Amino acid sequence: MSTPVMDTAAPAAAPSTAPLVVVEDVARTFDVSAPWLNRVLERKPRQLLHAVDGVSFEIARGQTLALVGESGCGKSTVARLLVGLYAPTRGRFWFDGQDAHAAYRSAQGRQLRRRIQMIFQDPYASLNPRWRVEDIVAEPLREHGLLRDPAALRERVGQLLRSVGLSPHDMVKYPHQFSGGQRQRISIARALATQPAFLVCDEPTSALDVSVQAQVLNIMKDLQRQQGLTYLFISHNLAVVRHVSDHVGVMYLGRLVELADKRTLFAQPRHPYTRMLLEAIPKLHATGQARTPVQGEVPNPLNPPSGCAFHPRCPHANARCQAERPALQTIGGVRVACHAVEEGRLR
Amino acid sequence: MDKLLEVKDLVVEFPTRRGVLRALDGVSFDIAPGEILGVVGESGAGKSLTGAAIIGLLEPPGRIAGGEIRLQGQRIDNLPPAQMRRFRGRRIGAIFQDPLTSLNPLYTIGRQLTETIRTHLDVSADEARQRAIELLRDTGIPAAEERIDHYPHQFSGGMRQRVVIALALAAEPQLVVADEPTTALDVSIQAQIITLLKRICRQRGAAVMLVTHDMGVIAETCDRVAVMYAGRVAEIGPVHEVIHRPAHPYTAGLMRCIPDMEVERERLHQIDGAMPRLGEIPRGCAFHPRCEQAMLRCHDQRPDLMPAGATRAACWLHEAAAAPDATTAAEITR
Amino acid sequence: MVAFVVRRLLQAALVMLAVAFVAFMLFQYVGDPVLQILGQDATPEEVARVRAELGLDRPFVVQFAHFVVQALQGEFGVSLRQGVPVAQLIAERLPATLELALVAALLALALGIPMGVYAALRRGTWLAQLFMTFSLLGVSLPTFLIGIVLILVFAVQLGWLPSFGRGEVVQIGWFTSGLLAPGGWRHLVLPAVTLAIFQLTLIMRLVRAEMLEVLRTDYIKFARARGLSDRAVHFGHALKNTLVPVMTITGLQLGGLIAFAIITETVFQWPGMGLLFIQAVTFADIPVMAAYLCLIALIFVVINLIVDLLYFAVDPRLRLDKAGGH
Amino acid sequence: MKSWWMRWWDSDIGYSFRSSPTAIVAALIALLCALAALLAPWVAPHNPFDLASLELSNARLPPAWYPEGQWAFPLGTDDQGRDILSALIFGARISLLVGLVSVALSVLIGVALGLLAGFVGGWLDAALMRLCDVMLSFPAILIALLIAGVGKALFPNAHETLALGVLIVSITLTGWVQYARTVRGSTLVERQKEYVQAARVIGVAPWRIMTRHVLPNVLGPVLVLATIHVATAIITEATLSFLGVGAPPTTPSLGTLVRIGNDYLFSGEWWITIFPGVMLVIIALSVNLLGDWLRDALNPRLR
Amino acid sequence: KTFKWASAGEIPSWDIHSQNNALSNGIHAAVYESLVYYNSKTFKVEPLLAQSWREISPTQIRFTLRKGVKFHDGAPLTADDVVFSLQRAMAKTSNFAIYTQGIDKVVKVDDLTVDVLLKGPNPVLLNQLTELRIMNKAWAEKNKSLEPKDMKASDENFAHRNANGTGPFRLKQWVPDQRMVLERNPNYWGSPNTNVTEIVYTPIKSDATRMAALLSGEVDFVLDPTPQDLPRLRNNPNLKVIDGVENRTIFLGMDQFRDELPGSNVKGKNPLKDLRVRKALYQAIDIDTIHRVTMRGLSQPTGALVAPQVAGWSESVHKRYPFDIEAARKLLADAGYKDGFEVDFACPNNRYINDEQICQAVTAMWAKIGVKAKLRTLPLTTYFPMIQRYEASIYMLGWGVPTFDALYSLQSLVHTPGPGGDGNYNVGRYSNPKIDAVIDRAKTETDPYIRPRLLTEALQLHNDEVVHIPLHNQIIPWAMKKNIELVHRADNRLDWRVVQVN
Ligand code: HEM
Ligand SMILES: Nc1ncnc2c1ncn2[C@@H]1O[C@H](COP(=O)(O)OP(=O)(O)OP(=O)(O)O)[C@@H](O)[C@H]1O
Ligand SMILES: Nc1ncnc2c1ncn2[C@@H]1O[C@H](COP(=O)(O)OP(=O)(O)OP(=O)(O)O)[C@@H](O)[C@H]1O
Ligand SMILES: [Mg+2]
Ligand SMILES: [Mg+2]
Repeated sequence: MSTPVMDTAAPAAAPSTAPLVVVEDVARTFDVSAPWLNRVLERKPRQLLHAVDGVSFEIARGQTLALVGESGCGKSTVARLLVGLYAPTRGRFWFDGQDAHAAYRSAQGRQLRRRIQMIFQDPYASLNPRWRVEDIVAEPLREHGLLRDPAALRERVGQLLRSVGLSPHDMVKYPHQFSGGQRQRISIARALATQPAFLVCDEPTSALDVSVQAQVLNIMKDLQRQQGLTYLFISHNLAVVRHVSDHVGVMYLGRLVELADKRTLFAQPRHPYTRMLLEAIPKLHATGQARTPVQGEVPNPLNPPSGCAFHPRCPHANARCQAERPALQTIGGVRVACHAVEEGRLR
Repeated sequence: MDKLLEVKDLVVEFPTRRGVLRALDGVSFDIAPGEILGVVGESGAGKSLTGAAIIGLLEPPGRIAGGEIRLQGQRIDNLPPAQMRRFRGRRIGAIFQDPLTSLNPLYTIGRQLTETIRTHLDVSADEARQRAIELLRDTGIPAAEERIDHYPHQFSGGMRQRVVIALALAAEPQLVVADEPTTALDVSIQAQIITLLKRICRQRGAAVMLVTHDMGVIAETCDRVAVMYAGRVAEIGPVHEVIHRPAHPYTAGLMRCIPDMEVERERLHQIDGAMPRLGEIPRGCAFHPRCEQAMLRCHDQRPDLMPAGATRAACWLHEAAAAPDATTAAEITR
Repeated sequence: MVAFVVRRLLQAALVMLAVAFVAFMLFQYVGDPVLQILGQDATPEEVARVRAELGLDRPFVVQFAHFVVQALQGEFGVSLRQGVPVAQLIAERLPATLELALVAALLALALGIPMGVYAALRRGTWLAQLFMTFSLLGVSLPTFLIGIVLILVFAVQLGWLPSFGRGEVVQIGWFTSGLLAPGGWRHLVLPAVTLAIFQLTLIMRLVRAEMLEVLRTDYIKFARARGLSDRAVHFGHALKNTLVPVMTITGLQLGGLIAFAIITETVFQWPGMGLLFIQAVTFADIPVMAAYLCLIALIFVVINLIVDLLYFAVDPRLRLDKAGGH
Repeated sequence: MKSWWMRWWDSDIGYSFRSSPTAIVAALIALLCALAALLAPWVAPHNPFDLASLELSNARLPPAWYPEGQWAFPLGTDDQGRDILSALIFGARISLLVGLVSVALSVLIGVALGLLAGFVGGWLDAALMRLCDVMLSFPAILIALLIAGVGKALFPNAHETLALGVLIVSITLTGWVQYARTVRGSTLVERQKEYVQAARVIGVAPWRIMTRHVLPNVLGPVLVLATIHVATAIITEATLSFLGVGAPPTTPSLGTLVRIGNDYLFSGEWWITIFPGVMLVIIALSVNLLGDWLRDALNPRLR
Repeated sequence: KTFKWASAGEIPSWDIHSQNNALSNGIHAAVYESLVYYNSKTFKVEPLLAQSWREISPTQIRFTLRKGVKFHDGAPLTADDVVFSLQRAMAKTSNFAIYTQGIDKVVKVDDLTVDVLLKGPNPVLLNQLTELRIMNKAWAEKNKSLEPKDMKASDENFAHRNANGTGPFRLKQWVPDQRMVLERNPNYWGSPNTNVTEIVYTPIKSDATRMAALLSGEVDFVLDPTPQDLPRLRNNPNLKVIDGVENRTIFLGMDQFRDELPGSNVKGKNPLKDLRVRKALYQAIDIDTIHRVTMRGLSQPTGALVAPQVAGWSESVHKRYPFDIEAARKLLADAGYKDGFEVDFACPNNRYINDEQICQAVTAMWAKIGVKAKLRTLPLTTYFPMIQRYEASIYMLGWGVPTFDALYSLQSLVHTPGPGGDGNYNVGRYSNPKIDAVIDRAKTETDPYIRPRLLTEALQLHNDEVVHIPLHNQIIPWAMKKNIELVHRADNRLDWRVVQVN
């Protein structure tokens, strides 16, 4: 793990100060309507699910932004939007000053795909069980025509495996011969193959044990240090987020409700929902202490509450929260979307 | 103190073509009435198998090959199936990981509840229904009278897990085996369910064996905790002690792996290597290849649980107390 | 649910139309009915006249449209062989086939499901092994061979049962039944068994496989953990969940029974629709063939519809009132 | 480096094969039949298709162990003086040919369409699945009967080869549906898996994802289905031949042999029908047994 | 006593003039009677409803009807009924026109006398009349069944499912493809030699099942037992088999018209046009083995185109060219086909006894002289139209002679195709003016001495030219229980007046 595999300063342009990733009011809706006939007969309207509803953030080069939130709040959808698995219904995604979605659709898409890669949640499902590790890791190289010579390919795959702490001898094995943590490292090696600048990680460790999780998180951090990678890190585990991130965005039902510097957020959460999430984490050192957990159920995204989506579960909600949806605004150096905070009712 | 459950030298084996696999190899622990025992450990350490062995639901070809399990002094590991069946539900309840798949989708939850109640208690259908409604209410399901006639798919995940808890407690068992009851649930719901489980068992005086990956949950819920590694108990003791003064190197490593909310570290501590697979468990202490303090004897002598401060740990390091002249391999190699 | 039924009905109509089209098109090639009618020494003029009379000289599309319109009114024309309206012929034959198929289906279900359940629950016992062996034989033996062997053994060698035909029948409205007539059931035994064996083995294997699947699920494990009796677990919980997929296949098989009846009816001279069809094929009796095919398709479609509706009865997840959950 | 054979032998499937006597026996029998069929011209004592070698006066000789039997015709002769054993071997060859070719074609068509339907989705999926519904509304035998009948009527001058072609086409046409549906189902599942998305993120072209990633992962159930389908196809072929629309009597398949022999069931010349019948059942049984075993061996949950 | 019997087919209709089908003709005869009928033993025409007849002129025959004959509904038989029935048989929708050929009209003379007026002298009128059965006019009028049932029309006529004749049995129940019950007519005019009170007929299509029904005792009689089962039936102590020669000759025909045969490897010429080739094919057939093995003795090998009962037959035309492979090979070589040739060969597979097996055997025999016949077998529904489109190079045909006169065969099979039924089944399109001339002469020759000679001469010419390759006359077996007594008839039908169940 000692030698850096490559130098990342591939773009000749001097590292600009502009953020690498700029997401502007991105939204994505899914049509989950019943079939046409049902709608006609049962007089049901078309149903649109706003999985992501106007999310904006930036990530500077070499930094990590973490997104947290409950299941179904749209974290994965954001991730998929960024890597081009989904097209946004609204908004823009600028990557290194380039409109990424325009590029995905054009011929430069391939070029862009080399620079944006993704690591998935499930190390068991994200590797094709019928391919050898060698082929899995080499696939991006082959696909982008970066290396054609078989010997060179093997050499490179070996390097990549070594860079994630595996042995090149593992090349000839199949995924099922590895443990969960090792597989996740194979995924990382595959993602690194094209020397990307930006890695989207969708809950890369939530399927892993804590001891394995530590190994994977360490490797990710090492790689960031060595190669100046930029991460979007998605998780629902706040402790992990606190460990890896520089900035944290909290999502609730498709929207960002708070976006802040890591330290600030953990030290001084503003949004009631953020507070609630922090409260929900069982404290390792507070054995036997009873907590008052979050109340209420996760709302149905098909039928989101009016106004502030969080108001049914919020102890500070008032009439305004029920009626008016708060916008994300900068309050005290932190971006937060809450009437109570804005009004100063909540400090 | 009376022991509610005693597990002694439990061995579970799977006969396979590559020979017999020992998935549990001499697991011993006990649970007092009303106590909550947490069980943690890496995936595949044998947590679920221990639970399954206790409720007598090992999946064939898995079988108990040795040791004994006693409930209130009575041996239950070798009971005939019909008798064991009467224990299940009535004296030992169980909760599984996934609340969606634990409920039969074709029956209303009311039917599943009354069926359980009437299997174990001699009550009329009406009484059973009444009890079911109360149970649902106790577990915090709003409008229980109405919801009782709904089908599982009409409930959200958190609610389903409440129903599962209600089902497990329907016949007032003395012991509940909860195998990762919150892993499939949302972060915010997890805390609700754990709190509920804890409250309701305390209320009914039921002891709980709580299997989980989440140290945080253990820390705030349990009285004692058992740490499992490769089919054995590595350490067992009061929660506070195990977390703050781990006696086994594995436990210590595990504790340091957990990203901590309080302390910030640039790099997490990591235990290199991976837990050995079944069938490749090394001789001696199963942890020795990963252990920084491994001694020569760790390579071929398997430690049993032995007192280690306030806890008991299966590690030769603590034999020092018994045999003070032992030198560690680490010392020799250094 | 209404929408569901409507959609199924529309699909059914589509299927029927396709079937009718295929059937009709195929018949264009099966043989010339005119020669059948006129016999061997017809003059060309006569042939032309009869072709015109039968409408065979019109364009294909017109013939098909005409056919569909007529078929919708249950009017399939006149059998070229028997000179009787096809609808009437079919109505006469339908009860025999229905009775045979139903008895065979009942037999297959009544034996197949318990055998499948047994084979799943007592995996490894000698009886379960026997069932499985039997089931393999069942799917490996061609139906015609089974029929012939049964006749050879039970009718010819032992003389216990009649070898052919339907015996006396009792008229109940439009339906005729041999079961109610004295000794009528004896005629039914061999054909019904022949027809049932293949289905029986299929159902049995299916039930066993599904049951094994279901027995592995968490809710069965949980039901056991609740201390429910084996009976309640196996028959209350497991079997009902098994039946959902079994129903689909059984539905399809039931339709298949009617088709397989062709072979059985040929072997046993059972006066049903299959026999009618085979004879229609040898005589190029196009109206009968067309009507038969459409009827078979209709029966299939209806059975599938019923199966789909049964789903609603069995599986609450399909009753689309999604209260609460998402 | 071990050969693939050794690796197979060592794998779980190889092991489950080694430890299942039924599977071994079934495989041996199937292999024997297949070999005999493949090498028919060298294995069979006579060539039953060579008409010039037939002697009518040898007709209906009983098996050799009967006093009237001759060792030249170990299993006796049929009504044309054909050696039953040779006819069986050559008949099995035709039955297996029809079975294998039609199953191969069904698999090809079904897998291609199912993959396409599952992967592309949308109206193509809807249309293909409706097509499957229509096909399912016709019982297989009926379709085969119709097509075979129409085929014969369409090409009345067709000789053996075409008759076999018609058989193959009709069995194929009824057979592909189950593959299409199975493959579509697994494709829908597989398409959602993360390794497919990973490939998309890498920028792999859809059809390459389809063929290189999804296809190998949906073939497991197809293999099992196909094995059992071979047995069904052989029986369907026999049934069609029994109903008289199958293989011609001059180059008889097992089904044709049974049909011809069927006339001799009561006449005491039982060998003409019983041997082909037994042969048919043995082949179908061994293939079915193999399929059963394969199903269990490939099912990870039963391991 | 009840007489239960079975055969493969079902009758299409009870309307006696609707379909000319041998099986239904036989069954109808139990219920409806004709003016005259063949004696079952001698096959001489005997009086039935007509008590006597005499020739008033060559074109006018007078029939006197039997007195006291009553229909099943009680109506007496009158000349009106006869006139009505014969005219009904001549109607457009009737399928019995072939039996009314040559009849000009039918006139009532008095209540019990009828005159049949002919278009010209007709030597076979009486034979024709055996198949023209008599129906009650009033009954037909009452039930709107004046015209024969038109099989194409949907209006079902009453006579299709009901019957009202004068015969010894009357129709009690008919469920097509299932069951037909005839019961004894207590008011029958004659005193038939039968103790059968009820006849139950079941069609059983499957051969094996039909045999099983007989073996298991469910039926008393099977009209068409399968030949291969006969040894077993004969050995069964409870059963017996009787057989007799049918008036039908099986032969092979050859395309002698085309200049090049489709499907043959001989290009530019038609080998079948060469007499030597035809003769080679003939002599390569080992008919005795076919007789012994394939037919199990149930055939009468013949070199003639007609059976011995038929006028024109003689010992000399009956004699076959000898089976001689060497001679055949030599003939082929002489004709320039030393290595044989390929040729198309078509056969029915459900028309004649063992038709398919015979063709297979012949194919094998020809293979021995190098002729590679590409055999295909078809069911009769597709076979007959196919050969009539002249699509077969070599084909099999069996020709029965209902008139017992060789002209019937010669005209259809040998005469150059032309109007008036000439060569209508000359599927090989053989044409020889010399034979045509002889046949044409026979058509009008009524001299009982000259006429057979003409026919024999034509048959001999046919043999010399090997126009067809005759194989054999069919022998038809009937199988029944031991306790059944009846008379085997060459037309393969039962005579209901002589059936005894003991
Ligand atoms: C003279 C030469 C004959 C020729 C070319 C001939 C041709 C045919 C043809 C083409 C058929 C099939 C078409 C149909 O079913 O309508 C047929 C059927 C039939 N023929 Fe002939 N026939 C001849 C003589 C006879 C004779 C002499 C008899 C009876 C003595 C006879 C009895 C039958 C019967 C019973 C059928 C119906 C077969 C069945 O229903 O299975 N034929 N014939
Ligand atoms: N392809 C899709 N079609 C329809 N709805 C979708 C689709 N993908 C996601 N959704 C819906 O969008 C919402 C957001 O989903 P998303 O997967 O982004 O959530 P998430 O935050 O990643 O949740 P989790 O923590 O469970 O992974 C959910 O309600 C989900 O049901
Ligand atoms: N049916 C079986 N056949 C063979 N081995 C089995 C079987 N079931 C479990 N095992 C093995 O037994 C060991 C213990 O499994 P167990 O399910 O108890 O682990 P766990 O600690 O509950 O893990 P997790 O946290 O993943 O639930 C594992 O190594 C597993 O592979
Ligand atoms: Mg997600
Ligand atoms: Mg577990």
